[in-house]
Amino acid sequence: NDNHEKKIAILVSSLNNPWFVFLAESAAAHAKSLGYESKVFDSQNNTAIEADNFENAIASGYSAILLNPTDADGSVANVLKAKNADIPVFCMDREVNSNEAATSQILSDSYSGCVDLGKYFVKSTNAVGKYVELLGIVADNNTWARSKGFHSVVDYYPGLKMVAQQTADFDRNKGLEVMESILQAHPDIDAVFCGNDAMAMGAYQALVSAGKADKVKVVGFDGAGDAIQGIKDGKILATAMQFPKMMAQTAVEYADAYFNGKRDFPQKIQIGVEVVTAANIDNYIAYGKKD
Amino acid sequence: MLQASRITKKFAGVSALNEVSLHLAAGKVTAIIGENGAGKSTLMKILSGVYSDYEGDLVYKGEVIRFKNTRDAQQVGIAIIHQELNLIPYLSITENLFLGRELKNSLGMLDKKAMKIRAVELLKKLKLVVSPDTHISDLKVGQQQVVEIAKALLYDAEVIIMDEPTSAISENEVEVLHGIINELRAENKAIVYISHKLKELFKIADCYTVLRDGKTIESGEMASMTYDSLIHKMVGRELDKNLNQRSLSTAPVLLKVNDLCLNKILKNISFELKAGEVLGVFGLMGAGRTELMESLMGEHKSMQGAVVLENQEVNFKSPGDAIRGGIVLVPEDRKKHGLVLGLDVKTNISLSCLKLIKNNAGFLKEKSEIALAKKYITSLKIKTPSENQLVKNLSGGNQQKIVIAKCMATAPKVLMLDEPTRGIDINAKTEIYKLISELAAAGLGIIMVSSELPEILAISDRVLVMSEGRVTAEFETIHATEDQILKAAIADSI
Amino acid sequence: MNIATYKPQLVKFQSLIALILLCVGIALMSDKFLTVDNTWNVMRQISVNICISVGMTLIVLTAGIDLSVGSILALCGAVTAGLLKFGIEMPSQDLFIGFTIFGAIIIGLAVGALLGAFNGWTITRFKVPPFVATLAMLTIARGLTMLWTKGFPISNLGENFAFIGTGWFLGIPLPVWISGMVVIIAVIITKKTALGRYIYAIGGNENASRLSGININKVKVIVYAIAGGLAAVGGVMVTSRLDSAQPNAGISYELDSIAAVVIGGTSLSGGRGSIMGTVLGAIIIGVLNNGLVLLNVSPFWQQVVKGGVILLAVIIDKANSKND
Amino acid sequence: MNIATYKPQLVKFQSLIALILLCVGIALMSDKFLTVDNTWNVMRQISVNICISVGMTLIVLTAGIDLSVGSILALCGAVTAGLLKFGIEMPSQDLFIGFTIFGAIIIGLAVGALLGAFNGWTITRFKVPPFVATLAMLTIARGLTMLWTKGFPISNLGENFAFIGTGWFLGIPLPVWISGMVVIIAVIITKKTALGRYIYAIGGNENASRLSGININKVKVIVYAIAGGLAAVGGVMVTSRLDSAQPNAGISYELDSIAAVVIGGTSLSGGRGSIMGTVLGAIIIGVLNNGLVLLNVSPFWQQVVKGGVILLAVIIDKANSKND
Ligand SMILES: Nc1ncnc2c1ncn2[C@@H]1O[C@H](COP(=O)(O)OP(=O)(O)OP(=O)(O)O)[C@@H](O)[C@H]1O
Ligand SMILES: Nc1ncnc2c1ncn2[C@@H]1O[C@H](COP(=O)(O)OP(=O)(O)OP(=O)(O)O)[C@@H](O)[C@H]1O
Ligand SMILES: O[C@@H]1[C@H](O)[C@H](O)CO[C@H]1O
Ligand SMILES: [Mg+2]
Ligand SMILES: [Mg+2]
Repeated sequence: NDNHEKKIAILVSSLNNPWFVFLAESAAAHAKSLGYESKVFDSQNNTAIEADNFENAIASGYSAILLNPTDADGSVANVLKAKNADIPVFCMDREVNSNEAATSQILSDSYSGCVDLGKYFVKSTNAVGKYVELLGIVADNNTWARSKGFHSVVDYYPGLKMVAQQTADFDRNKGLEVMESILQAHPDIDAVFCGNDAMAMGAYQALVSAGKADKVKVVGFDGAGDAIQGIKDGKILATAMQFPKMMAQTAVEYADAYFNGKRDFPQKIQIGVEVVTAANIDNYIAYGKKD
Repeated sequence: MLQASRITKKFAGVSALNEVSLHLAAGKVTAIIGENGAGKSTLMKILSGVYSDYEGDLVYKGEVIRFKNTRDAQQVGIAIIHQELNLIPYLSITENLFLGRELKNSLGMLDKKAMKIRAVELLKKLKLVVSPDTHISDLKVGQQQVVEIAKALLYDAEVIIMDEPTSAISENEVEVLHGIINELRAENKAIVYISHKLKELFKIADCYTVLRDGKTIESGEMASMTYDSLIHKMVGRELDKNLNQRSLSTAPVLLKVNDLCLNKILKNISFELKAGEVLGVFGLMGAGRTELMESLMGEHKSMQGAVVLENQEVNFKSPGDAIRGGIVLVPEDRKKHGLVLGLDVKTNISLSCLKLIKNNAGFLKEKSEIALAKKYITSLKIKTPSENQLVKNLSGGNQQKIVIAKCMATAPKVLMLDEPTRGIDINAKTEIYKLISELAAAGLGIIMVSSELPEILAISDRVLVMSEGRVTAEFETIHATEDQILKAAIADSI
Repeated sequence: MNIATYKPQLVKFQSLIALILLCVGIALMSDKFLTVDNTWNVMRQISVNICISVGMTLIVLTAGIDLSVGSILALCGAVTAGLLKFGIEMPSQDLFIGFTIFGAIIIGLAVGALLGAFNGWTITRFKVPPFVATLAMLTIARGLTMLWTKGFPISNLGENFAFIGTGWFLGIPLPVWISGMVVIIAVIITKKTALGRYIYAIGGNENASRLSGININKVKVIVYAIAGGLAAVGGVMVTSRLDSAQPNAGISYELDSIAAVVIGGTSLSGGRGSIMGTVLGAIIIGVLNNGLVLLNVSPFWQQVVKGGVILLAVIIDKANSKND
Repeated sequence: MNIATYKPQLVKFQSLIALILLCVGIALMSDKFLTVDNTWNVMRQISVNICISVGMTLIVLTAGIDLSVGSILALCGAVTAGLLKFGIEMPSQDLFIGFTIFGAIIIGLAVGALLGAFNGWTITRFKVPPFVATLAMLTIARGLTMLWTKGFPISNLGENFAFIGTGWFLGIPLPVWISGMVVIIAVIITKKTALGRYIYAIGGNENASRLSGININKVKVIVYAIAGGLAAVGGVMVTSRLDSAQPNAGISYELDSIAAVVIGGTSLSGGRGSIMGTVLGAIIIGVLNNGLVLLNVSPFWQQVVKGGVILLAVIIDKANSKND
């Protein structure tokens, strides 16, 4: 076994978000357990920096790239660069819009996850009430995948009225501040849908300050530790669990298989996103299922 | 050639000019005379297009004109040497000379060669021996002033205004400048000459106009004037010229400097200063006087030698140390080193002695501060609308007085003044001399650097002459002659 | 003469005009704006920026700048949260040190002041331009935050700690008390103490200040340390409000805070400006953020409108102060 | 006098020392660093920053600053990409205008220059401090980018367009050609033209420059327009390289570019500095980023090390130039 001669590059879109830190660490840990040296590259949410990272990774002789792309379209050119250098690329969590570029893509299906979340939202609100949506970074694909998945269900119910749609940049502090201001304009809302758990936690805190925490249902996305705890404590209504660890491990295993000669990988596999609520919370921990 | 009639100019709260009229004739040098703050510079700024909002008319070659900006004035042939240096510190001499009127080649690119050639010519004419590639920031103030003069001479202007062109230069350069003015006069240019060195005026001016408090007092032929009548018109009363007589024989030595060296600039300087004594330090430009003052202030870490103050060796590491130790300096360049121009009068005066106006809790007492400021405004006759006026709005001479006030407020034992009367009117000068004498009489030791020999002779008890970083002679003033001093000041004589 | 005397008051008045126009505009469009609740809301939201911007004002008055405030905020928040939650464990020594809320905060603030002082030290000792020195610190402190938190938030810090950011006292939110105190102290420093005088003097003319006997280096180190400490205060407040120290807290806060300083009329070249101006600047930005959400302006348009209003506010300000 | 004359050369020499030390250090630790491939790699990576930083240098020389370059880059990239891909449709007029690559780029650059000129206009006409004017533009241009792209990237712009960012010519990557040309033109402007002279003069002493008859406002508007245009050039290059216009492109590029300017020895207070210094500064930053990756430094430590090295580079620089 000559694993120690192969190095794996792990490129994540951003390390300024614990979710991606977890994804990267899971990949690095699994690579290590299989005997590979690996290195994490931070693309800082910037496709151009991702391009630099690709070049640098290629130049420094990495044998495979595990990619969490900054952008579905923008990253295609980067992936192709690796392909041309005969380096396999395995996408994690987010996809690139090309069927020829990456060797395989192991994806989290934000859209269908939010469809499920939307259904649960409708059920638990009995399809009536006013709600607020907090969007993530507006230039991020996931922001819109989630928003659209959610609305693809919820918009069928005229009883559910969205009174405000604002961005809080996937950030807990902005979630808090934006929610505080929204509550001034709409003190009588019934629910909040947030594009990730950080914003959900921030929104929840705004509701606490306003004394409305028990009247307003908060829904997030990610399965972050704070949200899992929040569901246990009855603070958060629901979140959508993604499985970063599973995606990362699968990607590492694919790379391992690639090194061992395998070439026929599924172009895409979707790792399901599961709705987590008080009813099934005991099956989950932060960013995954209880073993 | 150029006529100003009934010009009125107001600044926020101050009326700088009030129906002032002025007539400039071709082939004549017109002196504008007046105390600090009389409005001389303001009038010149109007003539040269700096200020375009004023009342009254300018008539140039028979036509009423109003310049929108300095470029307009330049284009019709009015050049000005501003009182305050207006040079770009990080550009070279050549670059400054041609600023805004660069020579270009056929490609529209700068013709650096041609410009350099002209610059060399001009510098030669003005006897400034530095490379035209030297950055302005590397020049001494005096040299910068020569560059300003060169700038005004670069193009054939019809009217050339010189607002205190000699305030920072030494006798030799003044001679050169006067030579050039004589040439210009011969070429039938109209020249305005402003200076507080009245002797110069008698030498070079044909006509005069006296301003006082923003009003025209009188105009006439210089030949018909005497020194005293001029001063009388300027000040509006007789000058009090009595200087205190002091006797120093018994006074203790206050400051003793032994073998002070600084890099290659100062070489083994030793001297003593007694309490109550005024020590004049004379030298030509670049003799090292400024460096000596700065070294005593703790500004130069690489200084060597011993400084003994009141029988105790002191080792000042910073001006703060020096001030606490009782030595204070009125620096040569008030704008750069003396004042915080954007702050008001009272703040500048109290800056070095805030501990005097603190209450027990450590807070500054506004009342004490105002009182302090008022005290000096009165005693130094500082012309300012109030202690709250920003220093940058004061006339140059009054700014200088603020620096002196700041230094005095620290109650020093040794007061050093580097060219303290630069740009100061005759009246204020006399006041400052008086002040120096009073301070000396009160037991202070005073070191006064000056490039004006008469001034040195008038008020110092002893004269130290420096040349190329060395002390070349020391005289009791009463035994000194101008000749001896000058001889010692010239480098080659060592 | 009168005008000269009354100038300081006039200047404040001008920023006020912009603020009042803004408030009137928003109030006309939303009846939720001018309510007591919303006022406290805005005040609470800007209290972090006010703390940071007060420190920034002092620095800018000396003609410096501090880009590291956001990172220092994050690091100090994380340090406080980490000490509070986990204490310090040294398994090799079999040692565990727990921290009270007070202790954890004090250490957080000390770290902030220290990093600030370090900024001041590199700037004065090695003559590194403040922009570069604090840019380096921006990166360093963010890296340290990541290392300390390992990239994950430190949450659930307990109700008592959360009280700092969420509690009320005498009908006023605690963060408003804190930022209010900071402002009062800073106003006193700038107006009534020698330190304040020196800050203005250094910014106005550093050479003249040194010759006047001011210890420039000392003043600068103090000022940068104060700014670091105030960023840490902001860090503690944010952490407490969110009940969580976020490793990415404070990103780009330096821009918000410099904006508050400059909108408030303090000149970036130093020597001119005031704490109260900065407070007005911060309020203008806070009101704007709040108003845009209240009016449910779409996120895309929000940025365009926000930029436009800031520009207008400053233009109004300038137009009114043209006379001097 | 000799010292004065030789100063400019010395200054460049100092930044070079820092760069050489850095390169030697990295080369000792990684044999991949000093390869031809990696050199082009680094050069291509910094070419966008070089374009932006050249414009920034001109602005900083006038004692201004431009925070909006990153947003302008994003907007102009998006405008070019949008025109190229979709043209302009006006359904109401039954009108469709298609664009060639050349046409789309020209309009992209024009938009950049125009927004830059707008910056210059607010700064000169209304005396808005550059920091605020361009901060407002930072927000406005980002908002406009969002509105134009609706928040989505514009991708697949065709091979010919992609060639600009990815192609080679005479063995040198095209972006390096482009940034090289920009640098050469800028050096000529600063050294050989009256405009360049005025830029230095204004930054050195604005008042004296006005008294010398220089039309300050005109020069400033031109300079800000150039900077906007160069940001647009960067936008076109990034867009072409990624074959996609990203709505969030260029975020925080202003910091990188000001860092290059200042590390390169240009004073933020204006009047002193050089284009070549900035190029050195950009190379130092680029080499650092590249080296940290080659040396396998972990991302969190990278930030700490990066900050530390930048600080050191500037300290070395200052230590060597202390004599003047
Ligand atoms: N920008 C300004 N704002 C307010 N007041 C001003 C301004 N410029 C000049 N003044 C005032 O106008 C008056 C005339 O000043 P000016 O500079 O013309 O005097 P001056 O005769 O040149 O004096 P000096 O001999 O000291 O140079 C003074 O009282 C001065 O304080
Ligand atoms: N920054 C500098 N670098 C090199 N030499 C300098 C520098 N500053 C001053 N010198 C030299 O030091 C000497 C003394 O200068 P200094 O300014 O002390 O002269 P001064 O007697 O005060 O003349 P001035 O009338 O110009 O003030 C001169 O020979 C000058 O050239
Ligand atoms: O899943 C991740 C996280 O939810 C993050 O908060 C935003 O980007 C997504 O890809
Ligand atoms: Mg004058
Ligand atoms: Mg001197």
